[in-house]
Amino acid sequence: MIDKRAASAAEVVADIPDGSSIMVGGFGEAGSPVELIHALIDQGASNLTIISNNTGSGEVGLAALLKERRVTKVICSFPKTLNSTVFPELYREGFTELELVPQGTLAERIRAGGAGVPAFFTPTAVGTPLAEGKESREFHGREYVLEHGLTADYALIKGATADTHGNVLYNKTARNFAPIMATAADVTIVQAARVLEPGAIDPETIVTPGIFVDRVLEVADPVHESRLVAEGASYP
Amino acid sequence: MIDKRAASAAEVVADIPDGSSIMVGGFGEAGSPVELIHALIDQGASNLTIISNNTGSGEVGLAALLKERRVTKVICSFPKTLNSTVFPELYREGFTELELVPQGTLAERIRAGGAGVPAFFTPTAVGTPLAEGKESREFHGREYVLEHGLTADYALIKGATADTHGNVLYNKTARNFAPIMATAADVTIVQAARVLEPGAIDPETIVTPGIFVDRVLEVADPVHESRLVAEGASYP
Amino acid sequence: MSQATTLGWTREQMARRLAQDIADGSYVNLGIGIPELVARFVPEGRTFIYHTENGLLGMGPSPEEGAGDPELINAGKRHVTANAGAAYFHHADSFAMIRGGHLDLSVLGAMQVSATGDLANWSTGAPDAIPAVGGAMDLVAGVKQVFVMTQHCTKTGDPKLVEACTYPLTGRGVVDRVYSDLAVLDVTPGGFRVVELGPGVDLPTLQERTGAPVLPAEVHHGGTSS
Amino acid sequence: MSQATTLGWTREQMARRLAQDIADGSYVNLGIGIPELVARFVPEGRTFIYHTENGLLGMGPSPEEGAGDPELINAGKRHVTANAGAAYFHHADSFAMIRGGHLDLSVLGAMQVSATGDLANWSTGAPDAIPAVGGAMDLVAGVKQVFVMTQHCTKTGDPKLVEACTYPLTGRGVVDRVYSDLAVLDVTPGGFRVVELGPGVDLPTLQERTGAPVLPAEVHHGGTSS
Repeated sequence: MIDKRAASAAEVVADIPDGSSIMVGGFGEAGSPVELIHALIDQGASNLTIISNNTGSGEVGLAALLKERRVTKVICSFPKTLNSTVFPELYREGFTELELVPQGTLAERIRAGGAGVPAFFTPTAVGTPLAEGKESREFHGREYVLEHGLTADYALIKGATADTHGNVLYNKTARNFAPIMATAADVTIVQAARVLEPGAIDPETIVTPGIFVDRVLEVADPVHESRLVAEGASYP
Repeated sequence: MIDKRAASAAEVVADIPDGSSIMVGGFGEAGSPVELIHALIDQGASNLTIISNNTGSGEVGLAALLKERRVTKVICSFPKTLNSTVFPELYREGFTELELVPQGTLAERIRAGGAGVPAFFTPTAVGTPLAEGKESREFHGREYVLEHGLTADYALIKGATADTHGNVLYNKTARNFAPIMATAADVTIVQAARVLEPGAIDPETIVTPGIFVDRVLEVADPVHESRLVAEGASYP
Repeated sequence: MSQATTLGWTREQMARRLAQDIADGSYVNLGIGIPELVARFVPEGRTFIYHTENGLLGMGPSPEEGAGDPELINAGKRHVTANAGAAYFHHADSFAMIRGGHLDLSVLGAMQVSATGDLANWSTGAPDAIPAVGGAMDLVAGVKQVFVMTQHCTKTGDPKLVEACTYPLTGRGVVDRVYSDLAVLDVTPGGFRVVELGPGVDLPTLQERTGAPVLPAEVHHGGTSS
Repeated sequence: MSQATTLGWTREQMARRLAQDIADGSYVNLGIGIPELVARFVPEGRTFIYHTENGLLGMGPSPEEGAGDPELINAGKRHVTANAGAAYFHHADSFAMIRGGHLDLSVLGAMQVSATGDLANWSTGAPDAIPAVGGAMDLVAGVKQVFVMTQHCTKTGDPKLVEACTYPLTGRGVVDRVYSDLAVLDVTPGGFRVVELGPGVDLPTLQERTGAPVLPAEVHHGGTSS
């Protein structure tokens, strides 16, 4: 019998070692797996590389992980947002390195990593500083730059509904990077508000098939990052 | 107001010129847009390049289009199937050229074409005759071959349910190549058993967003190729 | 220069003017900031379908105060709604739409636009700045038409339309047309060419505030009616 | 050679033997033909999830006669069913699972397997043949483990396990293990090594019918109970 449910947030992140690369879903707060990130803070792993579109806001979730000085590198398209002060300080201090990637190239690199494609050509960033030093080539009279697939040791993502086989549905624009990150990590860990029995989800509607998911944790009533930030909360 | 519905099968394929490249959805009979193909037979365009996983069976649908000597090239992974006699004859005669592509490479080339990726590296076919003459390169100690994105002038695909904005749902394994072909053709033409008003389909479940679809034709009760073949039918 | 504040179009007039140039049924991505105003001025009888790169086609207006869903936001992280006919998708699919040339129009802000259509809109290159690029480089590289909507000059009066950008580029030769408070200008092989001058703006005034030669056009002189 | 028909395993026994080597919870793609038999012999207490490259994970057995849906088929174009927990997806996503190394096991038929793990199973290279490759090259390039399930020799008695394939390759160095009617053999850096001999098969007999050296193994001798 296949049952990917985990009993606790602590259990689900217990084996993540220092030095891991971790993809973290979310675009702004939408889709940010705050409970999994907080479990990772409690767990203690450090020297992490985080692959995520943003760097969190306030002092909860991803920003709190950074504030604990546990992240030495971020691969990211937009590391500054409203209420984002933690990353800028660590970046200026030189503690956290930044690899800046155009958002669509970040998405395509993750998708390629999950699909067994080691490298591809893209028109994005040609002629800009972000293409400097990269191989380029002309196809059909236009210049393209070579970009590489991106994989990670772990992915932490937030779904809306899952089943015990690891099939996942998302809520609206909280979907964003999660489905592709699930394909590109060795171990994909999902928090979902509901975890159902196999067959409860219409197979035509599944966004992330269970083959990409290793562990599922039910978090029935997840926090909203913006509400925590508005309340001035900090973690831990 | 956006309404992509067409009034008739004749109208929906009327502008396809001789020499067009056309992606045709389907894996075996599942997802084969037989009514659209028959309309194309009636319309008369010739010297076509067909991109499709198979070459049809019996003397209906894709096989009938071939039999009418309207297809001078096929790009395909598996051009012979049970009850497939038309293509083998045209191929041996030298009338229809074949570009044989591994199935996953065909899918990825179409997906790349639709996603603005002109070329990518893949491990598939390395060391085989299908990689001969192609550029190869080592990444992380393994050899990969360079493959190119594939686009077409038209795509003919079969959905289950659509709406007037061109959003499409599919039925089971009839989905196969249709969603990626819809992204890779200049003009995508969909036949669907039901065409609804916008909002009738849950936006979380849409497989092909309307941006990829140009024309939608309601074909309420589509034929099944295997039944036509069993009956010995031929078209026209 | 003392009349600068009364010359040309307001932001709303710029948005209205730009909206007139968008065909019915277009798929449009509006950048964060001024470009978002365009959605308020859709011409009678036309429908535009809005794409937001964080995974929604068919984006609708902001919800009532307090009715927002933290998981239904736009690229600027603001609460939005979904119209009938909308679709959600993941980021790779969203940027396949962008990079694959499926969107008809991208409207973006600018720090600088060059006479050859180079765009700089993501970084001043200041050494202490936190670099952040988002999806702008993908949009200009992939979308069929790129319109820039911007004040003609910076707050300190420097021209934003220049011979060559001094800020780091977002894309090279990507801008098709500029909608500023002073004029609508096409980027042509010969450089900037006037399509329309704003109310009270004449060619010498426009040239004075532009950092590259401006070619005249046979166009009617005047703003939009409003 | 007169006892050839009584030596070794039947097809069903081969399938049962192979199924014993698949871990509980594995994601498996079974090739068309003999490999499909494996699904009939899932060991007690284990669950395998079957992938079919035409867009279904969680494929179930064939439906009752006459109950098939022409739009629910496997890669062999035969009617199948979907189990609870199944998911449908498109071809690019399906081959992302394959190429990206997400499937645990691919079981394929073979025309030839070389001592270095090369596989030939799609073409005899005959000049009048219609070339057709399907998804085999993707499966062997991407899936974590590749098992070949085949008769040890061709119908005319030629060995299928050879020093070097003479037919066009499906993949180079891709086969991990071979399940034939005569033996289970690993492909090792030293060549074919016996894991288990079929009932009534001894090493000299196996060697005689194999076109490359066969290394012995310390294994129990005998078939499965059935």
